[in-house]
Amino acid sequence: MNTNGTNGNNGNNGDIRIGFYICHCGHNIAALVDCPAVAQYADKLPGVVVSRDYKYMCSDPGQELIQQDIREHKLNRVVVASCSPLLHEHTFRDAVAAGGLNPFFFQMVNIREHDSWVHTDPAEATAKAKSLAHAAIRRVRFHKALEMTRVPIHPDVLVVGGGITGIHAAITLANAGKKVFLVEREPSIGGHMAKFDKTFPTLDCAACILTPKMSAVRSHPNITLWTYSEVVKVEGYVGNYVVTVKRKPRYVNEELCVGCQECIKACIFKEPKFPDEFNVGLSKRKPVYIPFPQAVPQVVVIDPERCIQVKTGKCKKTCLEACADRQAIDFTQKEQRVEIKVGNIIMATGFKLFDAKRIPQYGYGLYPNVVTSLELERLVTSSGPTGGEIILRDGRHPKSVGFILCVGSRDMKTNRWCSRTCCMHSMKLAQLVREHTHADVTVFYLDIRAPGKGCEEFYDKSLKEGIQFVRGRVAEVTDWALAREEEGKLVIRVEDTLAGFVRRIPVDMIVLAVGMEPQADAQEVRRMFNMSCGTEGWFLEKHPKLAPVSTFTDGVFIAGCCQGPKDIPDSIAQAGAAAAEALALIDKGYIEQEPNTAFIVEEDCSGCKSCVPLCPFTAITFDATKQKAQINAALCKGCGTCVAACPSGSIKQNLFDDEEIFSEIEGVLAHA
Amino acid sequence: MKYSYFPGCSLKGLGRAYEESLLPVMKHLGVELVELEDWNCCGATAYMSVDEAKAGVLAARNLAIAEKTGPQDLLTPCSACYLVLNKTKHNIADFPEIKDTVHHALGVANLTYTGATNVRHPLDVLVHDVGLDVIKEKVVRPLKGLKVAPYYGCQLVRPYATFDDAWNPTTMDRLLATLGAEVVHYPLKTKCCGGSLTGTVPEAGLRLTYILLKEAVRRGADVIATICPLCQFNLDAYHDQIDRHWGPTRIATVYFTQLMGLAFGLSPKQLGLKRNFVPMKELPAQSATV
Amino acid sequence: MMQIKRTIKYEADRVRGFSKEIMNVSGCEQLQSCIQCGTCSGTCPLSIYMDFSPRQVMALVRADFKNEVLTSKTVWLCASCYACTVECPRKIRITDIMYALKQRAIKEGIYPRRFAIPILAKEFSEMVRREGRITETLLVMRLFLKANWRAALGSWRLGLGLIRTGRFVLWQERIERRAELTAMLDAANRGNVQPKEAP
Amino acid sequence: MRDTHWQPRIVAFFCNWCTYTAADLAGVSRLKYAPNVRVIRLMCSGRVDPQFVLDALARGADGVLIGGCHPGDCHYVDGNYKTLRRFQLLKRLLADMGVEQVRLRLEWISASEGERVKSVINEMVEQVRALGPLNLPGRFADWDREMTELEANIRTGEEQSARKEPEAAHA
Repeated sequence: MNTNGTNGNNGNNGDIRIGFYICHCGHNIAALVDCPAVAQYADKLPGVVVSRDYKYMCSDPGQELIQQDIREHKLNRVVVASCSPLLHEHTFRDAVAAGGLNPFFFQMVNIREHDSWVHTDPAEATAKAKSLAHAAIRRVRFHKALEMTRVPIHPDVLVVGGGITGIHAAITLANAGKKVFLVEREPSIGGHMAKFDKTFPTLDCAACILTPKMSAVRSHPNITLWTYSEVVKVEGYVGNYVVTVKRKPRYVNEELCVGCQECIKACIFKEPKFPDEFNVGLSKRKPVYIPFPQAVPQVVVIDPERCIQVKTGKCKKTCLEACADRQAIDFTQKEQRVEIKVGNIIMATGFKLFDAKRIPQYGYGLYPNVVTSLELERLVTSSGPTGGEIILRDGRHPKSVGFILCVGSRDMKTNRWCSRTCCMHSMKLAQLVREHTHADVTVFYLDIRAPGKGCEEFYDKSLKEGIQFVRGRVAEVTDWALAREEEGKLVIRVEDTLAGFVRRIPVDMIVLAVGMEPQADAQEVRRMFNMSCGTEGWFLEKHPKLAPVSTFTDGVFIAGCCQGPKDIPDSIAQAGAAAAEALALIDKGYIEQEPNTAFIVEEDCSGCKSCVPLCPFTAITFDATKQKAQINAALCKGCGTCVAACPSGSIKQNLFDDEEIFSEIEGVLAHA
Repeated sequence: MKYSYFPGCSLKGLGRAYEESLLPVMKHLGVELVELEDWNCCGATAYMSVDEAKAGVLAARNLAIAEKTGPQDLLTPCSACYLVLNKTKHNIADFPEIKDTVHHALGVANLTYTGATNVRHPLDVLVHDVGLDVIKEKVVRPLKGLKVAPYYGCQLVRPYATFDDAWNPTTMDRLLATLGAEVVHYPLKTKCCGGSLTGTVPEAGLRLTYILLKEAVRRGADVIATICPLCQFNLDAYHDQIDRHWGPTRIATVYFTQLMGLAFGLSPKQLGLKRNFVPMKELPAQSATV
Repeated sequence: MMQIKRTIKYEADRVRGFSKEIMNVSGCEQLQSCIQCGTCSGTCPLSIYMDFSPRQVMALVRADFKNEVLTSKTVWLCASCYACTVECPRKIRITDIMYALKQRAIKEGIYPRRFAIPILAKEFSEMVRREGRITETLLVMRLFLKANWRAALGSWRLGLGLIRTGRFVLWQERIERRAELTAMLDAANRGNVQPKEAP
Repeated sequence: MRDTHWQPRIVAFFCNWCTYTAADLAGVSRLKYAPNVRVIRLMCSGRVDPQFVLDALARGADGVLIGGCHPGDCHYVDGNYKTLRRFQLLKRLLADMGVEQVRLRLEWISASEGERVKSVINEMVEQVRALGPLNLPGRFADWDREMTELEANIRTGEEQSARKEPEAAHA
């Protein structure tokens, strides 16, 4: 508590001296709210000593104004009417503290998001600003000097998702000496990037840049890697989370398996029979398999849905024989649940690709030579199912290929958003197709979006390599010919909007640039981690500009495509940002929390116990000897439910006490 | 089972074979149809081109008469009528100015509209209310070996139908399979037949008809099954001109109700099959089974 | 000599407020969000005969080029198959916009002359107004007389076929309460802003 | 500033995590809605003491809107369920007092539903406007007056009956 001179007179019984400031926010507020009029109105309210309007209160001179007034006018309360407290409350609290006053002798009035931006009539908006200001001026009188509570932070970090984003975040933290748990749902880390051949706009090999990072995860002493595992429960609170991870049985002891793959050869299924997930079904695998050659960990996995031993217990177990004395295969493995303690969590759960079957007119699933961009990616890759040869389903090489963009993007009937990467991704694939097959390539686009570094240049390169660009959203793909050159081909019908007529373009292969969607279980996941999702289902950042990797829950960060579609460089940048945010908290050692906890006025407590079961955090206990309830401030999260419920009014809440709220109610109704 | 029945002008004129087959088939399945008294033209696409408000009034008169007739759903076999009546229902619900005009005009004739009547197509009713299992029981002459291209046209599935997909509907496919027919993969099933343009701008309209016929033939169909009187007329009546322009594409186009009648063992005469320009070939199994 | 034509448009060629008027028609509001992707033209079975593609019509309406739109054949070639409406990624009811434009063209009497489609629309609505029902064969005969009597001669084979199959109807279908219907349509006239009959 | 014609005044209690954030989003999205609502921020809708609602109405509010997270989404696990329970009781209490149903409204609005903030506020303002002023302070005054009159009547009655027959005096 700051007690210097008269400013230290913080009690209610003393002389209340309020400074009121209204911010123009440039034109954002002043265009609709008559700021000088509000300042004049406030000036006449009881307790107000200074009342001013100013262009930008959050600027240095604005903050300086407050501090100067605190000193000169001996203010002991400050009210600022400006934007949302969720944006700048801490800014002004700091300013008040710098002026020598306890930062909680401050109240903020939201007249931008809740007033000037949402109304149209200047008189009404000004009236609303006055009444909100009036409420704050009444309320601030009851404010008390408080201190931020400090919660120590557990130094370990959990990273959820082992794609390039999660990998980068984990390595960054581990390199800084922090212990990291990296949890991945699939049997290997690598995510979508591991399936790519090359990356735009540099055309460097995806595997060459990703694989070393994957190995680094495996070998880093500070990283505990759990693949084939999922988070199933998150408990605890900021800085001290208790997370339960489900480890699915892979029927192989990860410590013992050396990845020799003898068991795969020995499996009683002589031929691979089941669709291979990594090659998006373009090749087959056995029940015992390694996801892909560079998989990390280099450990086989047994598919319980396909393995005869797991399903029926009646197999010759030739795999066991092949493994011999290493004894890595273990059919007795059961699902495990492991509990870990971490201080921070980074969510890097990625995205899901749009299901092209949802747009039936493009014929995916109907015409075999209509493929998705990811399928083509596997065909182009030298390690892919065709060894890098781009072939049609009948083995022929395509002479003409069409790329349809915005499949499941920018479409109100499926997904409204732009998936951001498909233009560049398609151009990259188009160039590779040209290079591999010399086929005619036509790209059908709505708008080419190439704003990234080196991307416009890449577009230019595509044009120079003879790739045709037709601006128009393809209406349909058909297999009926109306002209001789269309016989036996897939025909694209589209309006060439730049040429101004409808065209029919026959091709051998069609590539659908499918967009990105939130993961199917995004809603369950965000509930588990106490986050929010935007309307479209992506995880919601705390602020779109100022806090892009933070969430509304302290210590939980988001990075990569789980927050919205983005390319590899942006995902990695966010991974680094999230890691840095976590590091900042860890190295500080504590999180500051709003001192909005509840406490009990013992002499008023009747010992009725009605509050005890209400607390979801078990912060309230009953002291049998005193016959009074007690609140553990460290556990209290400040929701105030018990305050509202106490029949004797003996529970109070800092920052949101009854008298503060009542005075606010009175205030908002005092002015029309 | 009971429905109100709005035949529409076509079923009394060019499309009379549709009514001639629909009525006995419905009767055979125990479905009672009550024809609206003094129904008027729905307005079709033509009236909507002239005056939206009056087009709404025209359709709403029928809907009001249907409400007076009874609480049952209103059955209309013509796609244009189906679209216009449903569109009018939507417009009255969505747009106050249309609602006001319609109520005002109905008031002149002491009619009221509350929006209570559902407008349904026989295809929807047969498959979803009567049920394929019931229909299957009635099949005495399965259409074995008959390759049918299911053709839905535009206005039944677009944009108001809720009972099937707008791009790839399958209701008729399932119905035809139940009758024992072989359903040909016919991705043109919701393409436009040309509508009234076959008469007004034949070079444009008939080309669309031609593509439909040509592809049905190419895909090995023996017959095209349709659900709309205008589609049937376009696909059936212009073979002369189409053949002259683009080459021969002889294939018969019949109403799905005619195929149902045949499978139920009703006589072809009773089903209006003689009204086709291009007659349907004899059923392969027909002589064998009976 | 080579014929050349100037196609530049000046501000004076625009009829300010036209786009607003069309977007104010029930169901046409979404036109604002058109991104000119061409799905409508690509899906349209008749766009290949149009002087402006449906996408261009959307652009012209939005930019207030009223005369260009209303004199174009595009709106009249629309067969109301609703493919564009169902497929539009911005949920624009293109078919309804076409109707709004047709109504406007008839109201202002500036549709293309001797073009069969608007004539059909007018003949159709007059027969409905008079009789309450349509008799297709009679309607088509009237249309041929007004639009293109030569075509009628060319269709004699079709007519014979209809007679042979018993589909050639020469008696007019009509409803009983014709006066009631006319009164209702007149009421709609008074109740709303109504177009004067086209010349 | 006060207009000659009456404008409804609605006090809103929004939880910090969902509905208040949604209202911020409505602002950032520049959605336009009726200016008749005054928002008071609380950490959780579970903090809404029934007394807050009664106090707001007693001080002249024409309606009260409570906004919280969707069930299952509460930042404090289940605070909003407790709100729901209190809301049900309050509704009954207000009904007994003759306060119309629509004057008290509970809405679950998540942080992403800025559009919903707009539609709920607009709808509620229109409903309350249609009802007219609640004027609970005025009604209190009326009730007070009635009570005073009643008491006076009883007193005079008692005095009169005390003079006549003591047992027939109760109101």
